[in-house]
Amino acid sequence: MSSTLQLFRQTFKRDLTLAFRRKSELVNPLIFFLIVASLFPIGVSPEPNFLSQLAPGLVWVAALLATLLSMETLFKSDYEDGSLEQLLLSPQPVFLVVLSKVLAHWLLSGLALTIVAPLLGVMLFLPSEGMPGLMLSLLLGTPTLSLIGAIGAALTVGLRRGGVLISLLVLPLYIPVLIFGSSAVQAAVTGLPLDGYLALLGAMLALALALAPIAAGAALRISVSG
Amino acid sequence: MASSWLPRWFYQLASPRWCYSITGKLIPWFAATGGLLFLVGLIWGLAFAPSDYQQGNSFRIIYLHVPTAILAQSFYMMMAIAGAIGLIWKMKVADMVAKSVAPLGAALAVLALATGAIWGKPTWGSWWVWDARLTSMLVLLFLYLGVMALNSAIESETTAAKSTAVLALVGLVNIPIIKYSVEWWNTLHQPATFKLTEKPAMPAEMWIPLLVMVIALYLLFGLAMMLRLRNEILRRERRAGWVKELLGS
Amino acid sequence: MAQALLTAQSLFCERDDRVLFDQLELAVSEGEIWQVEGRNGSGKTTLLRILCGLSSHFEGELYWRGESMDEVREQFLSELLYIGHQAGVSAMLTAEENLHWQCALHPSLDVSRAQQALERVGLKGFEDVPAHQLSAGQKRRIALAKLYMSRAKLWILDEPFTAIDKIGVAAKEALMVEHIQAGGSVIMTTHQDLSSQIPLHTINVEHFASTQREWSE
Amino acid sequence: MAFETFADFLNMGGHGLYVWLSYGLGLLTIALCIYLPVIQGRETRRTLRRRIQRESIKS
Repeated sequence: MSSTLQLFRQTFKRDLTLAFRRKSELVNPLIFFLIVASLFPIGVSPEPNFLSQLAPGLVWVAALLATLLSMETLFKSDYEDGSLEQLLLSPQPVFLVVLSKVLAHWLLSGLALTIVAPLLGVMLFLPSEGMPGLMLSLLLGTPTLSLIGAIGAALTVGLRRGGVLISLLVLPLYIPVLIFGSSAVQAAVTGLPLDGYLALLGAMLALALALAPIAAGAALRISVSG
Repeated sequence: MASSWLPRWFYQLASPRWCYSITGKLIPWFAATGGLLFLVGLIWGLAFAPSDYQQGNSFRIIYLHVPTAILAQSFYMMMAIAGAIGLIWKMKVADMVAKSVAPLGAALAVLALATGAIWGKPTWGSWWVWDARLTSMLVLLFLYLGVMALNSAIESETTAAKSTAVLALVGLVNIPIIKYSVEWWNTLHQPATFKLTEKPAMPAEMWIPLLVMVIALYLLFGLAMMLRLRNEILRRERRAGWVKELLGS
Repeated sequence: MAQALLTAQSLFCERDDRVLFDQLELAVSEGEIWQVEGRNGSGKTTLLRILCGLSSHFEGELYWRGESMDEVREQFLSELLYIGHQAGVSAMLTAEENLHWQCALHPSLDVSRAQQALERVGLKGFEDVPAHQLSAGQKRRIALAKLYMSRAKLWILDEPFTAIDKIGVAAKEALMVEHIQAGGSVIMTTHQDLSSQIPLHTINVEHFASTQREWSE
Repeated sequence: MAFETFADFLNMGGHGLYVWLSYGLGLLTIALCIYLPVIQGRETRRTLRRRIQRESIKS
């Protein structure tokens, strides 16, 4: 049992180390997040009233796309250098390693996005009452996005052009999170209670936590055997 | 095949050869009854069923829209379950069923969306409305497209079958969540408008032809599925002795 | 009689419409070194991947210590050391970091011997250098260091000596002999000629390549 | 019968375009879904048969 925990910790540490050594991968999703969000005022309208109405959805869509963008790298380098084979030949449960990798990945993508989100909120004139809702919903929603994304990443890891494909596979599955996430922000803006939305986001997170690592583990096994 | 508690037909199903011959026998029956019921349902629905007191005769689109929507969903279920059977019991035929079903399901989803949109024009005054049913059907179509894209992107057939099975299962878990969230989102954004199909207590002369159409389409698309399955079996089993025998003579 | 560790019965595998092997039989006992032979593309790597459980594209049965592989897979994995075509070395991590993670993955690797193992493969002084700054041979040697740390019963090695010099190969050969004398076994592929001192069993994949079930173009 | 004349039937109370468009699309899709596998099947059988003949000549 303790060796299992040890593996969880070691993998977590390893993936964080790897992420910090590849600086560009670390900041790219964040930059993407900022750029996507600033496209809307430029492309649609810079009018504050209009933007503040759209802001909850825009920030969420941008966060979703940024997470998606960063997902592709989750298993890619491990697949290419053979680490993934070693991982699959471990007598320890694979889903645990997957969970650990997703956690490390989320800390540097989802959590980072959550922290930067208020900046986008200000850029898009999101009323300040909406900020807590924005951060809370992102905090609960982005891990689900990472977990679901891990399944897509695992399914496409062996393919040369997996990048577009992964979005095709994963985006439809993101829709519920998007709906409840942006609704939570909207509710916060209008002063309605948030608990319901957050509970739903939490429930989805729980479900994803239980099932996604297993599905991703199975998908990795399939991809590597191909 | 380690476990032995499953009924015999289950193992027979696992044999491509048996499957090929049984579908060969079933196809004429499906074609005959499906075609007949389709004609009956079509004429009944178009000419004999009473028109709706609110929507008038555009209501008759229901006899196509609802069956295709039902089938699109149940075909997804079938695809995911067949995929799961293929994953768990390594049953080749199940993989082939899953692969044959996917394009048909996508076609059904497209048809349901198209008829919904056409129906929407006289009812809502616009071709597209983000109605809960249409939206979740759209997402279902996306799920189908994802499955098909993944299947065609992977070269190895066995890997493709397994990967798509995993994706289809993940989608299956998500379908109720998507449905629920879309419905809920819909009521939040547009308070109760005119729904396409929800009618309290439809009279019998309206729903019986609907039932006939549902059964007819099940049979016809079942037929299409079996035709695709047979092609798939031939293609994959091309080296097996029985295929050579069958085609050689 | 030495008990067979790994047994493969009537293995059948096809790739891209080509039967790589059919009715392949293999029984590896304690204290044996097996070399898998065959031309490039004949399916050596595929066979090794099937044996260690990475690939499921095959028909046939695998047994570990006489029991069906499906049932004792975890036990098998805890007694297996596999070094594949890809070394499993992360370019952005140092030799030491790479080995530590490998040890966490595989409890059969002794982490306390990591330092010594790196010395033995001639990477002393390179422990803290990220692997991408090392040469191909040095990267390979990080993976081979695992041989010095392994308590695993069965080693499956796919071209372990690529980019390794003669002295290095000789050292690994000595290590393998030591391993089998302690009751271990090795299954490997290699292009290098091994020294004649090693008691070598060979299996040629091409002998099992079937033309019967194949479509000729 | 819900319609008095055949023209009424075609007109569908002013909604003819929508109803007939839907049913036209529907029929087309169903026909394609059944017809395409049939011709694909013929094609598959033909190529496989040719292969088998080639095989038997060779051996």
